[in-house]
Amino acid sequence: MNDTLVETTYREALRAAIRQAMLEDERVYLMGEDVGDYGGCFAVSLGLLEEFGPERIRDTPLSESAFVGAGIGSAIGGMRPIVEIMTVNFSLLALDQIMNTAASLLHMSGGQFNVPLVIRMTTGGGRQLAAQHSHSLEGWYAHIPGLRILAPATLEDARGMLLTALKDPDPVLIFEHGSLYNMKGVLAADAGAVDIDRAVVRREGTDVTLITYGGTLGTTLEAADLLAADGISAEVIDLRTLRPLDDETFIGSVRRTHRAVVVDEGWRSGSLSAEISARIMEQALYDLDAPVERVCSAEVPLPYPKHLEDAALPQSATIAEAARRTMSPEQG
Amino acid sequence: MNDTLVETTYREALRAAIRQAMLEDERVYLMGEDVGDYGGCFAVSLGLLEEFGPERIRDTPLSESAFVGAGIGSAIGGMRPIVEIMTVNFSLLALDQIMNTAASLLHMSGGQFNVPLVIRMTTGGGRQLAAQHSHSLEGWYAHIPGLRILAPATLEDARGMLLTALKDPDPVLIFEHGSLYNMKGVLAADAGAVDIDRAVVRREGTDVTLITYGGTLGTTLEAADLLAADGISAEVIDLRTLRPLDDETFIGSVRRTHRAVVVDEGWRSGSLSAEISARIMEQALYDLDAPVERVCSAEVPLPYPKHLEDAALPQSATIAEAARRTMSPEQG
Amino acid sequence: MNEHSAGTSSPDQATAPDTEHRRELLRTMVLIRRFEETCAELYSAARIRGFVHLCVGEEAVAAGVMAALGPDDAVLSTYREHGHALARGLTLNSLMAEMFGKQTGCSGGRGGSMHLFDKSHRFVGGNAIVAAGLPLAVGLALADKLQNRDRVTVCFFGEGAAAEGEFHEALNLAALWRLPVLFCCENNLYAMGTSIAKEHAASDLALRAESYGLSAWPVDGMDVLAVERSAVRAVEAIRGGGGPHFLELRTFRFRAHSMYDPDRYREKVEIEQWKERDPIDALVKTMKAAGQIDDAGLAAMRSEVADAVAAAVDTAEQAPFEPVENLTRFVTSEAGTGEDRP
Amino acid sequence: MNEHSAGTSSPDQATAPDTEHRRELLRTMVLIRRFEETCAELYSAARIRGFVHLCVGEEAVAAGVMAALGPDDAVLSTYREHGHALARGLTLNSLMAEMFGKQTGCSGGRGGSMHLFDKSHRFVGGNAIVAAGLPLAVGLALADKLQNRDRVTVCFFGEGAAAEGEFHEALNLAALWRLPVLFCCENNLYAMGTSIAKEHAASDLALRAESYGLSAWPVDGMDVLAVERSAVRAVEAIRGGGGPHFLELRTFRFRAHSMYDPDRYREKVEIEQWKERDPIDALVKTMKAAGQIDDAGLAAMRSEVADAVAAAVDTAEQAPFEPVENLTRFVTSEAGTGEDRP
Ligand SMILES: Cc1ncc(C[n+]2csc(CCOP(=O)(O)OP(=O)(O)O)c2C)c(N)n1
Ligand SMILES: Cc1ncc(C[n+]2csc(CCOP(=O)(O)OP(=O)(O)O)c2C)c(N)n1
Ligand SMILES: [Mg+2]
Ligand SMILES: [Mg+2]
Repeated sequence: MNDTLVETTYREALRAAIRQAMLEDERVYLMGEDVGDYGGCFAVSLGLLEEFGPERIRDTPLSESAFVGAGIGSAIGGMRPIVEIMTVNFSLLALDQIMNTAASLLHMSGGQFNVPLVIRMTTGGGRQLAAQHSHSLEGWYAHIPGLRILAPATLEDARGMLLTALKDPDPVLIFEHGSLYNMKGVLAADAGAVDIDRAVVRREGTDVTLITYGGTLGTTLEAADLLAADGISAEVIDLRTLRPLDDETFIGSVRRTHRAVVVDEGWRSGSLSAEISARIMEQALYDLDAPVERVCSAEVPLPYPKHLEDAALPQSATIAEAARRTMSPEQG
Repeated sequence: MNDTLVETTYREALRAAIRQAMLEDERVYLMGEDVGDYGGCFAVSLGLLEEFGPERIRDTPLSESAFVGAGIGSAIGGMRPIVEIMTVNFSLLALDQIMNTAASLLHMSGGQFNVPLVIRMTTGGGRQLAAQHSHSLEGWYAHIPGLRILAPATLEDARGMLLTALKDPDPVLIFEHGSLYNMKGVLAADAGAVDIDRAVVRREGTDVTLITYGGTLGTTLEAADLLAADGISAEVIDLRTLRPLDDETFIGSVRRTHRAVVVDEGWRSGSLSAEISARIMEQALYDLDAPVERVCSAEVPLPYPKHLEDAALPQSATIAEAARRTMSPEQG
Repeated sequence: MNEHSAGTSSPDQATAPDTEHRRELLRTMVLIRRFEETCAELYSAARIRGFVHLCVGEEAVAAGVMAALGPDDAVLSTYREHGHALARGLTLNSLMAEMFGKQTGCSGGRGGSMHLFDKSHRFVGGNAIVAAGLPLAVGLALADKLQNRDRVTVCFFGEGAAAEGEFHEALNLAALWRLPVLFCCENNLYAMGTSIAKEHAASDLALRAESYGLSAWPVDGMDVLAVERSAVRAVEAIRGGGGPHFLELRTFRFRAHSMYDPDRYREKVEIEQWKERDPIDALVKTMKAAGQIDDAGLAAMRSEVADAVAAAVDTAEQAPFEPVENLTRFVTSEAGTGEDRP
Repeated sequence: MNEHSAGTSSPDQATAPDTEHRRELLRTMVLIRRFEETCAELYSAARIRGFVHLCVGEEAVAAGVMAALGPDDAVLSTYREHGHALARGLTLNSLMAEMFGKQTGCSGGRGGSMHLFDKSHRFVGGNAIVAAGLPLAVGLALADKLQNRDRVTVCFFGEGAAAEGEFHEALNLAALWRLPVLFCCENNLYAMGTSIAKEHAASDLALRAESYGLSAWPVDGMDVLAVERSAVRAVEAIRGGGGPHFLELRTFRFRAHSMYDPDRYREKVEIEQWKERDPIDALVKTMKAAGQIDDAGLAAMRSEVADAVAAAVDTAEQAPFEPVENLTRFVTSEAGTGEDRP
C-alpha cells in the first residue's frame, strides 16, 4: 500500500468516494434535490455534474417520497443508486418507502427482490438550524430490520464507507453529520473501501469505556483528554455501524474497563444509547462497577440560539462528568 | 359512583368514548379514511356518521399527510380533532407532519401555538396481515419529544384514555392493538375519563416484575399464570403511557422483586424495552439480582403464515422462560 | 383525448378477431374468476387468512393489459392483485400455495394474498401500501432508460390511490424524465367505502393525468378487447419514445373491498347494474356472435379451469410450510442472493 | 382564466389611486428591503446565524397580498418569510430580536429566521419543511368553516413546493371541502438551484391548480398594485363562498437562495433583467407619474425606515437571552398556556 498522505476534508472525501464509485461502476448514479446544478446543498457533489452529466448526477423535483421510491425501483432494475436526502428531517417524507418497501421487499418476496440502494443524508445539530433541520435520527432508523445504518465519523470512513455500501445487496443508509463536512485532515492517497461491520477503538484506555459514533466522536475524544488530565484513562469506541451493532467490540471493552458511558446525539428516551445500555445489561452486567451512563441530547426540538443549542447537545464537559460519576458511583 | 356493570368490547368502548366526547364538546370531530360511510376500517366508528353527520364524522381521501396536517391546523384553529389513521404502517406517510410540525410547533413558536390533537391508529401483529400491516411502532414513536403516547390495553383504558387525551393541550397518539378490538368484558356503566400519566400494576407479585403494555398485556398475564404454577410470583405492570414513561411505578416494583422482564411487541433493537432496561440500569442497578430480560418481536418484517408470525411475536411461554432465567441467572 | 376515443368503442369494431387469442383472453378471465371464488370459499372456511381483496368484475383489466406486454416488461400491482398475477402468467400452483402461506408459494409463503411476487415474470409484486407502487414503477423505468433497455413498466393502482401525494410526485417524475411507464388506474368508483366523489374534487382522472403532460385516456374496463386495444396502443407509443402513458380503466368490483367488508356503502342496484356488464359474459356474447365459442366449448373451458383450480388447492394443502428455524431468512440477503460484499 | 387576466394588467388601470395607501405599500416594501439587507450584513458579520433566506425582489407579493387581509385572517409562510411577517404587521423589534435569538423575539428566540410566529397577528409561522404549511392551512380553514367564522387562511409557498405530494393532497382537500383558503404560490422560477423546467413536467402552475377545481390565475408579482387587486378579488370571492383560490405570483429573488448559496445556477443576465423590474422602483415610478411622491419624500421615507431598522438592531442586541434553565420549556404546554387537563 502507498503511504503518501493527502490533505483533504470530510466533504472532499465523500465526493472522492462518489466519483470513484461512478468511475468504477456504470450502474452507480447520484440522485436527489440539487445534487447537480446547485452542486449539492452542502456542496458534496460539486463538480460532478460537469464530469458525469445530468443522467448520472440527477437533479430531482422536491418529492422525497417519489425519488426515494424511484431509487428503490431502479435498484431492483439493476442500477446502484446513491440517493441523497438533504437533511434527516426531510427523510420523514420518504419513511414509508424506506420502511415499508426498501426494508421489507426482500422478505415479503421470499428472497426474490433485494434492494441494493444507498441513501445518504445530513444529520445532527450544532449549526443553529433549529427544530426542523437539526435532529439526529440515525439511531432511530437503526430500529428497522432490513436496513444497514452507517455513521462515518472520520475522513477514512467518509472516503470508504460509501464504496463498501454500494457493494451491499441490501439498503444502506449513511448519515453524514453536518458539522463534519468542513473537518480537515490527512488521508492516504490510495484510501478506499473500508469495513462496514465493525466498531473500532479510536483511543485505548483502561478505566472507562466511552461509546459513541458520528458527530459526537470528536466531542468524546475531547472528553477523554479532559479525563486524562484527571488521571482517568478512557477508551473511546466509535460504533461506525449502528445497525447491525457490533456488540463484541464494545462489550469486550466494558469487560476490561468495567465502566461505560454512551454518548448519543439522539434524544435520550428511546435513543440508540438505550439499546447499548440494555445490551451491556444483558451481556456484561456482572462486569460492571457502576451503572452505564448515557449522555444524549435534551428532549427538546432543537432551539435556534447558540447558548440553548449548546445546552441541548452532548458536550465534552458533561461527558467527562458522567465518566467521573462511573468512577465513584454512589451505591444505590 | 354507580357500580352496575355492562358487557362490552374494546371496540364498543372506543366508540362510546368518541361518542361521549362529541356529545360533550362541539369542537370534537373525527376525521380519517372511511370513518363515515364505511363505519371505520375496524368498525370503531360504526353508526357515528348517522348520529353526527358528515361534517363531524369526516371521511377523507387517501392522503395521510394532508389530513394529519389538516388535523393539526384545525387544532390550532380551535377544534379538538380525533384523527384516525387506519394502521400504524400508513402513519409513516404522515410522520413529517407528526414530528416536524405537531411535536415541534409549540417549541418553535416559543409557546404560542400548542396542538391539542389526538391521533388514533391500529398497531400490532397477530392477524396474519404480513409485512405492511402488522408492525408495532408505538414504542418507536415514544422517542419523539412533544408527543404523549398511549397504549390502552384494557376496556377501561379504551373507554377512558381518549377523553383525557382530548383535554390535553398537546398532541396525543393512541395506539389500539388490532387483536384487542374484539376483546369482551364488563365495564362500569358510568366508566369515563382515566388518568393518562401513570403505569399500573395489573397483577401483584413478589419474585419478578413483568413490564409490558398494549397487545402483550394479555400474553404477559398468561405468562404470570404459567409462572404461578411453578411457584414463581410475578408482578405485571401495564405501562399504559409510553411517553412520558412513569419510572416510579416500574422502578418501585423492580426494587421489591429485584428481577425484571420487559415484554414489548416492537422489534427488539431500539425498542421501548431497551429504554426501560436502561432506566432500570440507571435507577436500580444495585437492586437487581439478575440482568433485566427483554422479550420482543423477532427483527423481521412480519411474515404471513401463522406459524412464522407466532414465532416472531412474544408468547407467554417465552416470557415465562425469560422470567425463570432471572430466577437462576448464570453469573456472567 | 378525442383521437383516443376508439379506446372506449364497442367490441365489434375490433380488428381481425382471432379465435385462439380471444379464447385465451376468455380463459384468463374465467381462471381469475374461479381462482378468486375459490379463495372466497377457502377464506370463509378459515383455510386462508389475512386480508384478501378480490377483483371479481375487474378481470378484463388484468387480461387485456397483460396481453399487450412482453416477457421483459415489468408489472407492479396492489393488494388486489390475484388477477394481475394470473394474467401475467404466474403459475396457479405458486399462487394458490402463497394463499396458504406455503414454502412453494410465489413468495415462499411469506407474503400471502397482498404480496405476490415472481421475479421470473418480472412481477414486482403486490403492495399493501396504497400508491407506493408508483414511485417504484418510475424507478424501474428509469433503470431501463439508463441501461438503454427497450422495456415498459406497467403500474396498476386504484382511483383512490390517485389522491395520495405519491401519485402526484410519481406522475411528475415520469413525465419530466419521459420514462417508459404505463400507469393503469383501475377506476372502480370506490376506495374501500369512499366514493370517487368524496375522494377527488376533480374526478376525471384521465384529464388529471393529462395535466402532468402524459398521454392519457379513459377505457371501458369491462370490455377486454377495448382494454387490450388501448394497452397495445399505449405500449407501442411508449416503446416508440412517446413517454409515459396513463389509462383510466373504468371498472367495478362486484364483491366487497375485502373479505372483512360488509359492503354497507353501495346500493345493491348499483352493483346489479354493473353485473349486467360482466366482462366474461360480454366477451362470451361477442365470441358467440362471431361463432368463436359455443355453450359446449364454454362449459368445457369452465370445467377444465375448475379442475385446475381444485388441483392447485390440493397441491397447496399438501405443500410444506417454511421451517420455523427459517423465520429470519431474507431480512438481509444471503450469500448467493443478490450481490455480495467481497 | 381569461376573465381574470386583469390580474396581470398594468398599474394605470388601478381604480381610484389612494396616495396614503400607496405610500403604505411603498413603505412596507422599503422596510422589507432594508430589514433584509441589514440581515445580510449582520449575517456576514456573524451576528446572526442559522439559515437565512431573503426575499429581496419579491416584496410586492408580501405587501400586496397582506393589504387584502383583515386581522382575523390567518397567514402561513415558509422559511423565506421576513417579508410576509413584516407586511402582516409583526413588530420590527420582535422580528429583529428573533433573528438574534433573543427572548424578546416573536418566537421567544427559539425559532430564528425560519420560524417567525405571532399569535396576535394570526401569523402561523415560518415553516422550514417545504410544502408542510399547505395541510395546516387546510386545517385552519376547516376550523373556521366548522365554527362558522368568516375568515380566510392564506398560505404562501414556492413553485418548487408544488412538486411535493402535500401540494396535491392539500389542494384536493381544500377544493373537495370548499374551504376558505387562498393559496399564494410565489413562482420565482427556482427551487434552490433547480429551475422550474427541471421541477415540473407541466409548469403552468395556475393551470395545474385549476385542474383541482380551484379558481386560479397568474399575477405579475413585481407589481404590488396588481398583486393587491388580485388578492382582494380572490379574498372577496372566498368570503362570498367561492371556495379556495390560487394565485400564481410571478416573481424573482434578486439574491441567492440563502446566505449559504453561491448562486452558481443562474445567469447574471437573467438576474439583471429581473432587477430592472424591481417592485419598489416600479411603484415609485407609478406614484411619481401620479404625483404621489417625489425624490425628497422618497428619501425621507428611506431614512425613516433605515433609522427604525437600525434602532431595532440596537434594541435586539441589548435584549436578554432566554435563561439556559428554560431550555426544555415549551416542549409540552405549561399550566396557563393552551388548555389543561383537570
Ligand atoms: C397508504 C395507505 N392508506 C390506507 C390503506 C388502507 N386501504 C387499503 S385499500 C384502500 C382503498 C384503495 O382504493 P383504490 O385505490 O381505489 O383501490 P381499490 O381497492 O378500489 O382497488 C385503503 C384505504 C393502505 N393500504 N395504504
Ligand atoms: C421537504 C423539504 N425538502 C427540501 C428542503 C430544502 N429546501 C429548502 S427551500 C428549498 C427550495 C424550495 O423552493 P420553492 O418552493 O420554489 O421556494 P423558494 O425557496 O424558491 O421561495 C429546498 C429544496 C426542505 N426545507 N424541505
Ligand atoms: Mg377503487
Ligand atoms: Mg422558488
